[in-house]
Amino acid sequence: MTTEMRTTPAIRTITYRQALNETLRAELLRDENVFLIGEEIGVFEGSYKITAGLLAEFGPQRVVDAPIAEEGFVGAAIGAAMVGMRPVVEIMTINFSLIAIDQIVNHAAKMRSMYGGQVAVPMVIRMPGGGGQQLAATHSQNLEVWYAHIPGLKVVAPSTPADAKALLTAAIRDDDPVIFLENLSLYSAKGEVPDGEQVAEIGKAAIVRTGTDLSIVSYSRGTTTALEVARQLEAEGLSIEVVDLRSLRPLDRDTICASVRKTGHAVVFEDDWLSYGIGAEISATIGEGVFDFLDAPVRRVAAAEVPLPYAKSLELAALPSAAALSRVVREVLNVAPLDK
Amino acid sequence: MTTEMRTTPAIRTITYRQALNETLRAELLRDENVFLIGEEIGVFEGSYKITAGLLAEFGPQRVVDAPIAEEGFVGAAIGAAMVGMRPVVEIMTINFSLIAIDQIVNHAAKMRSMYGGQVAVPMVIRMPGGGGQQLAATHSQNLEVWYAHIPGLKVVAPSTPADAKALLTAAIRDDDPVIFLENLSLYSAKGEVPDGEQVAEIGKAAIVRTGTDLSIVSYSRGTTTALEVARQLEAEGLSIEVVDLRSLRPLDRDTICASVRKTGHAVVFEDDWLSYGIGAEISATIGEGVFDFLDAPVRRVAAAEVPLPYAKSLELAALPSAAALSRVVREVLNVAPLDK
Amino acid sequence: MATNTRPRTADSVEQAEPQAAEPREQRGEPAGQLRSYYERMSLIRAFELRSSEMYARAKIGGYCHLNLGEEATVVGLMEALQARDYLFVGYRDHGYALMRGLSPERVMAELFGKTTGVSGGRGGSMHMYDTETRLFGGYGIVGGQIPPATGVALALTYRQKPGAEAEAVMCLLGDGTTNIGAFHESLNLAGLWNLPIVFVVVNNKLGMGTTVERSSAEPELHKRGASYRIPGVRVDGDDVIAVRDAARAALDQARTLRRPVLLEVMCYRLRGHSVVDPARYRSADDTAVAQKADPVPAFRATLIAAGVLDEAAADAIDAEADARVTAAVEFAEKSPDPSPDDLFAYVYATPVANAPSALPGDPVTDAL
Amino acid sequence: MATNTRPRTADSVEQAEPQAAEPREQRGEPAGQLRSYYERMSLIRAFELRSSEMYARAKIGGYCHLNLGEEATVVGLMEALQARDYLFVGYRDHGYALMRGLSPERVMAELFGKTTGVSGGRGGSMHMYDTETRLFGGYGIVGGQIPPATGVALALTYRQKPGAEAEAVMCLLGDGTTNIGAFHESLNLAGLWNLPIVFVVVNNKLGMGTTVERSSAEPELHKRGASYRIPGVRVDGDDVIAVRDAARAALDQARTLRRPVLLEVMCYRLRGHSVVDPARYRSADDTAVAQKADPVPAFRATLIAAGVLDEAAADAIDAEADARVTAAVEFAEKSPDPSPDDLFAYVYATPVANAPSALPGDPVTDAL
Ligand SMILES: Cc1ncc(C[n+]2csc(CCOP(=O)(O)OP(=O)(O)O)c2C)c(N)n1
Ligand SMILES: Cc1ncc(C[n+]2csc(CCOP(=O)(O)OP(=O)(O)O)c2C)c(N)n1
Ligand SMILES: [Mg+2]
Ligand SMILES: [Mg+2]
Repeated sequence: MTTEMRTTPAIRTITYRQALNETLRAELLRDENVFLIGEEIGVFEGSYKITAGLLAEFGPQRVVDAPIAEEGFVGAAIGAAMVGMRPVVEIMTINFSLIAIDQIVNHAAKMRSMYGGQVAVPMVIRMPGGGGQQLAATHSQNLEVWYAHIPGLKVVAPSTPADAKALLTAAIRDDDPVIFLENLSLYSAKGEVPDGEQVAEIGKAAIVRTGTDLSIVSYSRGTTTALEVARQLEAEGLSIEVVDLRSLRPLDRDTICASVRKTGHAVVFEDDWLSYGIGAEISATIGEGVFDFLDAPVRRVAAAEVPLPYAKSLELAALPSAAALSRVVREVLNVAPLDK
Repeated sequence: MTTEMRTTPAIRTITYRQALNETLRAELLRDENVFLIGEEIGVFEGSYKITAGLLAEFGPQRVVDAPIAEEGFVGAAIGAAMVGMRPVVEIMTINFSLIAIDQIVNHAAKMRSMYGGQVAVPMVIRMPGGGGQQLAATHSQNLEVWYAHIPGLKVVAPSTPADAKALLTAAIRDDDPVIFLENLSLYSAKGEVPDGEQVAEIGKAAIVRTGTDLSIVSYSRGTTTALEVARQLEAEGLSIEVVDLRSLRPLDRDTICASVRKTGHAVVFEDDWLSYGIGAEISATIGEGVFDFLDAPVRRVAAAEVPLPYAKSLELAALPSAAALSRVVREVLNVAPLDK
Repeated sequence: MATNTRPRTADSVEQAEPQAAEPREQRGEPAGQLRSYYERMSLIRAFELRSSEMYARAKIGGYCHLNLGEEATVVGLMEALQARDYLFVGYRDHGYALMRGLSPERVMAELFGKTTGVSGGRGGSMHMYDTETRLFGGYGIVGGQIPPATGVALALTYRQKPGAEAEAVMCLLGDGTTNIGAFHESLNLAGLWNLPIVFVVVNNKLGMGTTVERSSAEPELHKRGASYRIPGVRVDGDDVIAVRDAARAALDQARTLRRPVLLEVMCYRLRGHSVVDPARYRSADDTAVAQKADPVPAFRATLIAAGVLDEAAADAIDAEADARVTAAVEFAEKSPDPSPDDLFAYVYATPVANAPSALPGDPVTDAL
Repeated sequence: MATNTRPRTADSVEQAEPQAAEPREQRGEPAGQLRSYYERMSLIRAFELRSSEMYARAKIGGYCHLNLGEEATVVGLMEALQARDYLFVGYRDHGYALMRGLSPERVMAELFGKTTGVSGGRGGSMHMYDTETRLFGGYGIVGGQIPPATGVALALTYRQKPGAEAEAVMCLLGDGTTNIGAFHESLNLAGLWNLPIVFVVVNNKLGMGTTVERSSAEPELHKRGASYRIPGVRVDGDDVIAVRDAARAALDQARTLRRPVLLEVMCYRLRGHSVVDPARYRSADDTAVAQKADPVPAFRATLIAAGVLDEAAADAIDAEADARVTAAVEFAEKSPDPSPDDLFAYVYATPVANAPSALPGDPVTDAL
């Protein structure tokens, strides 16, 4: 009964969490140089359970519980990568990466260039970010723009389970340090994921919905909201294109510009703080790249510039929402809301 | 012979270094809560001699030599500020601030908001940045955009000795954490500095040269180059306005937009890496704020996106220069160079 | 400068039953004092159990770490700490806030994210701060409190002389936290500069799911003071009196000799790392050991055996604690949510031009 | 995998004077070996003096930190380190690069910023790297080398068994560097995970202008191993043999027992922190002590007194060292500067779409 016909891969609907977990497992199986390291990823099975079951399957050498010493264990992963291991580091959240950032930015990102190409640092640093969980100011940040600014790093931020799988696979197989940004609010999101090996191309954005009136540019959790808003606005007769950046560094300026060249209007939707955030670069890129095709100013919908408060009432006010995005899209297109 | 007439202050031409040194001295004399802390600022008199003579005058309690422990002593300064001291921290260069950045961003910047307004953190963190001294990748960075992105911080970057004085005075007297960005290549630059108390307004940009054809927006060392280029281009009949940001956070969007509204053209000149750099926010701000007045795309002249190499030939190629700025200004104004 | 008042939680109960009426003493301790310690431990226990319940009922959000099992440690440390002293805690801070004299109402209101909360609802469970009682913050970043605590101790050396009346700093941290760089850097500064600070390692034997032996190459954590010539002391954290005495001695040394101390307090975390952690990684044996050591029933039993309390009196104390927590929940429920109008209220202490105040989606400049 | 070859610098000289001809031994050391050590020390001395001169002549830029005064330490450590071992250094790395077997030509060319330099001219003085000799980098950030070095030791445990032939890591750091968090975190990991690594504190008694006593609360730095149950050893860094033997013993322990060691080597920094530092903060007494201890003339005198060398032979060695450095300078001078066309050559190991390659002022998109 076994046939060996080449078929299109089977597709399952799984969570973002499961996509990550399965991908880690597949890569651990595939390449013995891959190992996982981080706080509470083994016995505890991960703060967010991304590594559930992996210690049991692969043992403590492949799934390394580290003490609370982000600088130490991230740096140790760098060293291991220098001799050809392929560590996949979990930093519990992006907020704690500040303690390790000297190792990431002054060391992992620079070694290859600084040492004249003699060494590569094939490692992945996975970490979730994002607010909206009432984790308060120190635990709710979106500092992706910091990493996106740094030559020598690659920075990806998947928005779907399928991309989580394909970009993580690509990141692990890439010979450079890749910052792999997850988002707390995406872990339980479901999506269709093709079985088998899927390797994304780092550095490429995707048009995840086509439209003709306006381009929403977003990434990670924001893309989900952008798609939701685009669908809602369709009912009002607005045709919205959604660009999912996927890779923040390198940034796929061509895809962004091509989209806006077509639609003539752009709104950036981002979870980080407005000033000097990811959206600033997107807006600047559009302003420079397709100046003559732009029918209205590029607007940004971003977080209010405050340390995010714990109280739900304040957190809601501070974070960018679907409602704010709809409103701004209408403003840019100069259309009144349907019901008013 | 002593008269007590109110006179305009005497003006002396001194270096940026001396302006900083004199200001630190004046503030140490004025307020006993002010103290200096950092590596090698006492016995060694500062890596760049900004604190020369101050240990001798004020003693080791006011001028505290710290061990190599940036996280520890920056955090200690935060604690001292919480009880009303006014520490002025020197981090030897911005590159080493990565080790202390958790204390700066997750603690100093957030405490006041997170603790419901019960505490203030009146401290200044002085640090030089900048490339061009062949200090190689780990010692040549301009990471100001990281700090400029953070609510709760104020970030200033004076370009002249007079501003160094007036902004440092303001920063020390401000009740919030202020990141005070110096630049290695400015320390020996000379300029006119008025005697006596000079307190700048944090959050305000300055038009340091007026013009009608194009606005160059810059800060710190970049402003010096911008002024040089503006003067050169005057000979070609081009009237260039120069906006010196002075404060990166808050950002004075109104001054920037007013300038470009008038000139219709803008170029940002910045020392950091292009993608997601300071210029991205400036360009995005202009694109959104004065869209209808813009006659050409906003262009950015920034550093090439590489870990800065040691070799002079490569360093020169990577850093933004007066020549590149002139060329881009001409491109934006669509004028050929005089001699070609 | 605040004078040395006793914590409010203790005061109110003690006034109801004046000390003079007490017949017995234990280990040289007046019975009233022992009872008061039990009252405090009982209050923390009741408060934490209710916090867990309120979290399950979604009245509390975010992360929520409890002091369950650490009550004797919390009470002993806070009894030793004077009102003039400064306190820095981690994120496991509810009990400390209560013992520092903050009312259960204000602590619960903070958990509910209300304006009446300790930090105005902005900090939540991990970030309790109160200037008046010199509770200088709960801290959510592991080790984040250690450098600022050291800095307050530094500032004290500018403003006062050492002596029995001098102020000191107590900085709490967990066992897992001793492995972070900030611990090393700060203890070195404190040792080098002779600062009046006591670093207290609350060794509950686990950092999340990781045992001390799996995280620290020298698991006898008090020995880590040696790298800075800081004396290390270990004490039984289930013994409220022992904790109090060790902390007092350490604080005395800090304030009179300006020598820091590293005090390691051995206790157990009774439940998971935070309210949502079922702690499945913990063996039945380990759980049994922790439960057996549980200081609240143990202390209750000791006091009953010694005749300081009888069952009825102990029950009454527990009921009173419960009632206070019920009142706190009611207070928190009724308190107002912070208004979005105040979103930007505390970003800066000194107002400056152009400070951002845009809400999501607002244009970047007014003058479009 | 490289086999254990002796450093080129030593080889070439020794071949000229075969060992069999040597009549005497010192401390059980063959005279040829002692002479070879002197040759190496002399080479470092000559190289560093010339570096200083070339800096003054603006042939070298940036920061430039010299090993002057540390020659016995450098030679002793590098003699103990096997070719199969990995070496991590700070920014004071010229001597180590030479002793690891890199030619003075390539080291000088790096200082000149030339393509023929050890790191292709991209790293400069602070960032010498050579895959072949397992010199895994000079590091400019204080303490930055310690976590990656620990990580290489971790990787070794994946790939080989402990034993006399196993590989090990040596990680150098300065006395001032022991106060940074990365030191603590990394030593804890090494102790906890039983890693084959030797941490060597080159205690030259100063970090820039700060003495050990003013920076470390426990100034006997080898004692800091105790916090991680790592044995600490102190050795006289002016004694090349003692350094070598201590380092060998430590490396043996690391490779055979998988136990890290903290080795403190006591020496002096003969001049300022870097070539531009006149070290005015240093007292005449201190300077005199350092100069008196200067291991190069001291070793020369010892060898002459012992009859291993005579003045003429010693002068010849020094002249030979000088000649080699002169050749190195000539080589460096003649070597090509890196071409701006190669600016982006090594930013990424795996090419990806849209990687930035714009020069300053280039438009952000091609397709305007
Ligand atoms: C820098 C940093 N890393 C990781 C975390 C996540 N985290 C929160 S608590 C904790 C365990 C701390 O254990 P311990 O110090 O023993 O304190 P305990 O929870 O037992 O009171 C961890 C890893 C954090 N908050 N900050
Ligand atoms: C994180 C960091 N902080 C500060 C510096 C500046 N700095 C360079 S070397 C040095 C002194 C280091 O002293 P030590 O560890 O004793 O080494 P030595 O120079 O004596 O070899 C300092 C403070 C740096 N490079 N990195
Ligand atoms: Mg613990
Ligand atoms: Mg030293």
